[in-house]
Amino acid sequence: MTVVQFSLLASALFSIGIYGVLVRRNAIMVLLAVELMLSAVAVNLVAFGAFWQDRLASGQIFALFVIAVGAAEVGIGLAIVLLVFRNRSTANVDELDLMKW
Amino acid sequence: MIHALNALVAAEEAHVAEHSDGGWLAAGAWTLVVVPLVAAAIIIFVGKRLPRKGWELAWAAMGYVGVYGVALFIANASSGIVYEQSFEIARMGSFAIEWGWVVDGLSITLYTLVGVVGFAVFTYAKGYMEGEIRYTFFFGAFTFFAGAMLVLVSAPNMLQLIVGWELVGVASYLLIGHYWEDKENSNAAMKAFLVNKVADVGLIIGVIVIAATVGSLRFTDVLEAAAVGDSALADVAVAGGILLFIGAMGKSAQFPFHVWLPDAMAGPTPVSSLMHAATMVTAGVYLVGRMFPFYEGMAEDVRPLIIAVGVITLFAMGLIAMVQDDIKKVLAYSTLSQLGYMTAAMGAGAYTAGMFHLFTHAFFKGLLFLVAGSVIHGVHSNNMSDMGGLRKLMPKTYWTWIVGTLALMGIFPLSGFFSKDEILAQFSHGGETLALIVAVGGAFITAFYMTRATLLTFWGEYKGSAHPDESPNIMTRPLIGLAVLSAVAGFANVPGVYDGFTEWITTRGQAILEYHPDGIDFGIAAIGLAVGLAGIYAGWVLFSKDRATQRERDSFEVPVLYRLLRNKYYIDDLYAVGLVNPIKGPIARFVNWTNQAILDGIVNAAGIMVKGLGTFVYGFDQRGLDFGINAAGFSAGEAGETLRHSQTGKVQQYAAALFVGMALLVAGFMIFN
Amino acid sequence: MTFGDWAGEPGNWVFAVLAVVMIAGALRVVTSRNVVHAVLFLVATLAGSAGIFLLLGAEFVAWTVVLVSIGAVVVLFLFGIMITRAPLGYDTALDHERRWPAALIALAIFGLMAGSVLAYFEDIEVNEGIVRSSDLGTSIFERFVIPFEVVSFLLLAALIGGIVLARRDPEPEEVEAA
Amino acid sequence: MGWFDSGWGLSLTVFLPLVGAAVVMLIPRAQEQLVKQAALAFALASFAASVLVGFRFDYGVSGFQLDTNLSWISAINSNFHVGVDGISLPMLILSTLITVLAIIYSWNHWPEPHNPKAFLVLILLLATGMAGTFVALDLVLFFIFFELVLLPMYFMIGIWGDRTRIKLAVFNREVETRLYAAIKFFLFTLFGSAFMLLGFIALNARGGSFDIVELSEMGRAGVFAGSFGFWVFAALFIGFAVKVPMWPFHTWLPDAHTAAPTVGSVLLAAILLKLGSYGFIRISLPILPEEAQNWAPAIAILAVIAIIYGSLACLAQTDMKRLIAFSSVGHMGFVMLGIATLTEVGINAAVIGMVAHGVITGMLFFLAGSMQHRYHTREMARLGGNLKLMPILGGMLGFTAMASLGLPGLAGFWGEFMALFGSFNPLDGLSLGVFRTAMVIGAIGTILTAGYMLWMLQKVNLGEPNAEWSGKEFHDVDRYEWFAWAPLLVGIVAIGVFPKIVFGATDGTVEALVRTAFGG
Amino acid sequence: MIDYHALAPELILGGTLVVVLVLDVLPVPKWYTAVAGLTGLVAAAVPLLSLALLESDDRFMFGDSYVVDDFALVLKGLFIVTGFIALLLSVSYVESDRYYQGEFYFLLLSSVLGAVVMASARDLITIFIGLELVSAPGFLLAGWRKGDARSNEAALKYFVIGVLSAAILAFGMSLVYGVTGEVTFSGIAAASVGLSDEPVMILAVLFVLGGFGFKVAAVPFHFWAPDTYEGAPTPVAAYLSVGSKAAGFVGLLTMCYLAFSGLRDIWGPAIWILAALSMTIGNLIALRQTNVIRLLGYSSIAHGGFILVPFAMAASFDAIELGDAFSATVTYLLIYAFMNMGAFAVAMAIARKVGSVEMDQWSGLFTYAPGLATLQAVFFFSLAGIPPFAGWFAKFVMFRAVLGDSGNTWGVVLAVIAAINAVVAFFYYAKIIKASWMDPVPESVATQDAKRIELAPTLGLAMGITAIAVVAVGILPQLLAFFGDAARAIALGG
Repeated sequence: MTVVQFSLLASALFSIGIYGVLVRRNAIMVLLAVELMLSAVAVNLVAFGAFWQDRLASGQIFALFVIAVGAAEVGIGLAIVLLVFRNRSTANVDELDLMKW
Repeated sequence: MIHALNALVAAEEAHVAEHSDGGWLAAGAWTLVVVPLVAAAIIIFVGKRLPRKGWELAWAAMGYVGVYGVALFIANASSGIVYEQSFEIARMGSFAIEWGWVVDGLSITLYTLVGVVGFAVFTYAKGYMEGEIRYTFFFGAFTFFAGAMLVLVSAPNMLQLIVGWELVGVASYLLIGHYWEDKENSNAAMKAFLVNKVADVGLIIGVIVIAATVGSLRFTDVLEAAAVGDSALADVAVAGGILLFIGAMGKSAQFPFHVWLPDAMAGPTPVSSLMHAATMVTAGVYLVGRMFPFYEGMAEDVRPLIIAVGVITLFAMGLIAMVQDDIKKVLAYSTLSQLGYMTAAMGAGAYTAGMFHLFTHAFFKGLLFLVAGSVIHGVHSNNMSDMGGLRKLMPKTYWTWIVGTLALMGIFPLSGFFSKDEILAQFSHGGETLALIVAVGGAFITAFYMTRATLLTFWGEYKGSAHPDESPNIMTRPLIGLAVLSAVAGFANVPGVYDGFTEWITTRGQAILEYHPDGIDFGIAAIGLAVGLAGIYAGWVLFSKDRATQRERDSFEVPVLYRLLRNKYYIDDLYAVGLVNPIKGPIARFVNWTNQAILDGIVNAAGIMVKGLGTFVYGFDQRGLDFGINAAGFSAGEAGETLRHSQTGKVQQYAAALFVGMALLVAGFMIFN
Repeated sequence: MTFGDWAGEPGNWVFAVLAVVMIAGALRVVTSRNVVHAVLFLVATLAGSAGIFLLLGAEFVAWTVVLVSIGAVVVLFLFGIMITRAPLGYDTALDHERRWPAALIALAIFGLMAGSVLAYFEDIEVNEGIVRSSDLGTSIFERFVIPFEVVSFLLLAALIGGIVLARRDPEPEEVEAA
Repeated sequence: MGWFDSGWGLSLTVFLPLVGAAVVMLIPRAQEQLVKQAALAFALASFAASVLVGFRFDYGVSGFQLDTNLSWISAINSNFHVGVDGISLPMLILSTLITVLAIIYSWNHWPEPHNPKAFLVLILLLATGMAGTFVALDLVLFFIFFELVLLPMYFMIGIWGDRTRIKLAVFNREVETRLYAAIKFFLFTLFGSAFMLLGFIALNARGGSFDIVELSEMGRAGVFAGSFGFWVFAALFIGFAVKVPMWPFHTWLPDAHTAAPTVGSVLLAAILLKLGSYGFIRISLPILPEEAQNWAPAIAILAVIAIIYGSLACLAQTDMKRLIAFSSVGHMGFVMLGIATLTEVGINAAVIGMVAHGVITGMLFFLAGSMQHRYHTREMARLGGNLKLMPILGGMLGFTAMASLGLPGLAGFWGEFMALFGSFNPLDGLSLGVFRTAMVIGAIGTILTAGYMLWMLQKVNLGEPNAEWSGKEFHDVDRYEWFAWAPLLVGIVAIGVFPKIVFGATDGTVEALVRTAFGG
Repeated sequence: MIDYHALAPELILGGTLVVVLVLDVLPVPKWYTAVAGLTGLVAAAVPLLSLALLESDDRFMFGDSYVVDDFALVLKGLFIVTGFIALLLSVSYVESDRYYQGEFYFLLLSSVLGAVVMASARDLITIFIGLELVSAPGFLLAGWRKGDARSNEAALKYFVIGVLSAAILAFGMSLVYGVTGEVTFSGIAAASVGLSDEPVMILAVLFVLGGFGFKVAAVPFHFWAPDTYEGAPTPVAAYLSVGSKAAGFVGLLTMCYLAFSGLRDIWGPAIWILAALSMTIGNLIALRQTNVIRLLGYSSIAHGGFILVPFAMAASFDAIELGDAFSATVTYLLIYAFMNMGAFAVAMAIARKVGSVEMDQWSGLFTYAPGLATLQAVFFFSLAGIPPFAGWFAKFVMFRAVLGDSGNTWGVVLAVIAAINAVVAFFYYAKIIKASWMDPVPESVATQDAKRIELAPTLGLAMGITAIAVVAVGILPQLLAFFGDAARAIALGG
């Protein structure tokens, strides 16, 4: 196993996440894509951690924190989506254009 | 010329050494300047509360100047005097700016002239100005006028000269424009000021050129440098000389700067009188006289120019005087012509003759103007076509006029004869044949137009509507006084007989290197007298018959020449059309336009550009890819709202921009690093 | 390193399978026209990543992913979908019309990342880690105690804030001007 | 008086108005009389302090006096270093004097919308900025004071300024004059001072100090020579040239002067413009002497263009204030010409020109303001015959106009004459051709100056009054106006007759400046 | 052994969070929570002082991953002051119970806590988590006006862009970790020497930069800012534009100077570009704004650009110049914090009076509320950098730092761009001032009513504190320059 293959996998996941963020209209779908990106980061971190044989396991710990942060973000995101939905009856991000010039 | 005159230097130096230092009288001569100026200030501020509305103060001040001048004259008549005192009013390193007064033959002559003629004029003015508007202010300004002239005359340095020079100008502006309710009068005042100002530029630059080269503003230093042949000064001598002379041309109204003087008749007549006699127009001649050793030595190359200007002026202006209807204008052009004599004389190296003519001219021209004023006072018109027959109605006025006229014509034994003759003799001696011929012709013209004016004014039938009467004593007495002086002043300098004036006027800090005739050149004198008489005869022939209208009376009329003369050779029009109007009109407007439209336009356009850029960037910022794609013309569907909603969301645009920015940065760095 | 070397290592085959599953899942997550399906594909991808972690010897992380991401986050997503009444069936309007620019951007970034990573790491081997859970604990509580505490505040804040925002207020509040 | 000489004197002069502003702010708006009295008291105190500075000043010494140097911003090595020398002293006294006069004049001349409290606070702030600029010997301090004057003036123009609408070139819309003028004034000056600041910082980067005295010594030693110096001079040039203003950076001036309320115009013309030319003398010349010599011909050319351009533009004006404003462009051209000669005579001329222009143009704006106050118009076409309706006011106008056109014997003459004098013999090494041509053109400019001034007088003062004023009562110069104007009128005569009032202070300093900076 | 003195501010803030939550559920008046929060902030500032005054040594903890030095203390002070003022603003804003006061304060304080942690964080994990704690409550607070669709929208936009940048940042950090094998900054610095030509390092550094760039709203990562500020409750906008932004700068500063000290060739030019873009685009767009809050949003983008300027030339700086750049940035941040908080405060106050943040509604403010108009002028001119208000000094040190000692051409170019931008910026600040000082009162504003509306004392206090700070620092910049100077040591010691 080479470190680069994990990193390439992470890059692919991350890029797919980017695509998802850019094309999805539904806010929840956007969140899904973000989740993909974060998991890509986690893959990277763990792979690098293994690569460096880090005694402090910084990579894994970082990955754990990223996962935790991801969870928190999803919680926050869904709350906001709900809020928007309650007021606007839609969860589509492209319909947010109250503040345009 | 310098070499020719070097021989005279020794003798002249001995002469210079004789003079006295003047004592307390010279040391106190500063009061000559200060008294009129202070009096003027007092009159302007509180004159109205004085019993005679300020006139008394003005009169007293002029009296003081006159008495003081005469006293200086008498006290030093025998020995001559050179006294100079300066006080520093500013200093820049080694370069001092000073204020002071000079008392020598030249300046005392002018003090006396200003004082005596001024005193007469001020006395007269009391009667003349009675009941006129701004009476008090008039005397304030008038006193200031005289004071300013005295500042000029008393100047031991060129800067003070400039100060007096311009103050005279502004005083004349105030006086000429005295009746400023009429636009014509204020125009005349402006014209006087501006024409002078143009010439002053020459003076100022000339002074700068000379003073900066010599390192001092004092006349004595400059003349000293000129005398020892300072090489730096020699380099700029001609330029400096011409520039100074341009200044002199302005004040002394030499062609082509003469245009202001006839218009200056817009002022009250006493003003004209003083202006033409002792103050203002004499300043130019005075300056050339003051700088005479310079013109005679280092800057001698300027002399032909001076002669030429003088000669042109004396002849051309005399011609115009022949066709004037306004009596004051006749006198005005006559003054121009006489100033031409003086200038030409200076140019020809005849310092004494020129100054002597200035001296005599002051009396009879002052007189003539006062007489004209007296006439105008009675007739309420300036035009000779409204006069005639006043000989009987105003006898004192008439007889004094005759004295003045004959003096002006140069009829023996009146003063004009001697001074004019001396100039002619100097031309003759100096080999200035052309100048001599023109000057003689000028004498004929002078006699002619004065005869014309005399006949039209005092002879024949009265044609006006007012009821003229002899003027009050307060006006006629000064006339008589001046008439006496005009009659006898010529005897102050009769070559070979009595050369007191020569002695006097050449008593200076610097030697005056000129030729002094040993006696009267009778040949020249005879020609002069004959020409004068011929002029009188010609005038008599043409104008003795009382004609009804002006046109008929000008029966010598030669159509083209007449129109040319009536229009003053179109010089005024030329200035107006060629210079003043374009500058005031299109050029000024163009400059203003460049300011408003171009410079401001650039500024405003920059503002608009920034704002426009703001709009554009904001549009791109807010609509991101859509905006970019639409702007680039790739838009597939209908532009507008629908596109915005369906194609991409705002948040995603933000995100896209974020990633695009990221990607570009990264790629850029990878490529360029 | 030749393909043979690579193929000779069993872990690589495991990796290959997991990678294919993950990428396929991820692609379906972002392209699926059915929201519920998209969430399920996310589960697949996350599970794949757990597999990768196991492969790398990061057991604790792997099970955390299963518990937290798959167990909690995905459920949250499903709740969210249901509450916002997202269309449960196929929905063609799920995406924007402009996919190609997005794909281009994603591809470009992938290219940059892949290229630079390849250029640097080339074919350096990576081995199964030696980290045990107890090591993790020690490390967290000795070295990374501050982020740990901070994350707890983060979760608390997310919880409290989420509740406030998501709860339905008794009556519509007055809209106050800025 | 030791305490006074060791910095307190200058500090009092500079900061008393600031204290005054604070005090005035605390007085309730309703107590108008008290507000005015307090403002006047502080302005007078500041003026008194500056006069005392003048008495304590040793005119035989060329260095900085009554100075102090306290740590201010040690992080950037910038100090509260103030002091006066012969160049700054006249400007300092002039600025405090004009402030006092402005407040006196304001006593009963309130532009709309009234509010004396705010107005006086602004004047006092302005006073601090002006006085401070003239005593600052630290670049940062200088910059602060230099900028400090912007805000009050901005508000003064913007709030109390002219409300007529003008159409803007290029912009396709109309806007109130005051708004356009205020922002234009500010943006121009800010633009200039931003570059000036860059220049200051560059000097500090190279010289390691913000102290003008130290930097001057380094400048003489050639520390800032070469292209570095060129660019720094360019940056400073933009800053100062905008403020002077030199052609073609002058376009803010006519608008600002015209739109400002009377007192604002007076302060602008009398003091604010001088900050720029003072900056040249105080900073650009001594610190960058070599570059000053390289730039001098360009400055001279621009100065001469300004003289002619300003005068010609004057001839096309119909608005009296705007005419006076444009005349400032020309007059400051003479000041800059004097500076460009880099000679003792020229720089002396510049300083006296600054003082004289301050006194004269200040007075002209006072008069124009008072006329507007009475006639409610500035259109010269409508104003004719003023001398008849108000002889004293008209007389003063005539007098001041004469002073403005450079009549010898009055203050305006010296600046013009000596500047021309200086440019005949500029510093050795400067192009004689350029400077002598400049001298001739400048001298011709004086004719145009006389032309438009007389023309203005003719239109405004002379002739019969316009029919529209018949039957209207015009009160001639009132008490407050007398108080406010008399010092200026006296000053015009005094400086004109006895220029040593100014030269006596400046000469030694200028001589030292020229000698040390240019060896001339 | 944990150094409790060094951690005291964090501990006190954490305690305060708990107290606020507890008070919120107890049956006591809601304003108790605010008082508790304010008290907690003040209390947290006390150990800062004691640390600064009593202890001269820097404290390194947790394997150098958490450091309390002068830099950290100064920045912590900044965050606490910002939090204090934001809280003051909030008190008057969230008066009604509907606003969930307790929770609001809790979130605000936790964000402050995150920022305080960031100031000391010296490893990737801590700084990432700290940044998330700063951001996450921000997402929530932005949507706090639940009934207002704009507020919802602001929250959603902020959130989406926020998590994206978090992902980018995390990915960048993962690459850094991958290349160096270290998470502490000192370790990364040691391991990354000579790697500045590696594409992967470029990618990593720029991703990290991008992540923080979002936080500081640098162009092109700025898009969320104006929308969010406009929609979010104003105190939140104020906090986001200052506290959260400053946190981003702290991250950027420490990462760049400490972790990437050997990679200046990468981040220096990148920041040059970001700075130039942010200044120019922020200012240009701000020109077109009519909504004051939105305008402040763009203006804060431009200020972000100005703050970045001193970094930009880091690649060519020597140690002393680096120190100058560092202290310039910190000084700018400190001054910016006061003036921008003040500007938001005064905007809130005026909005309370006239009921709008549209510029034309503010017209004629001077005639009926001269005090507010004066304060407004003070803050906005300070933002424009006009002496004697503090803003000038911020710009001054910025210019000074970028020009450096040598006057590098690119530095001069950037300085000129900054100078022109400073002029452009004045235009839009002046536009607001013009409206409220020079324009007539619009008919829609009832001045009598406006006069009668009382402002909350807390709002007054906030304006007072900031105004005094802005004027005092403007006249005696040394007051703040001292702190900036103190912070420079970090760049020198590295």
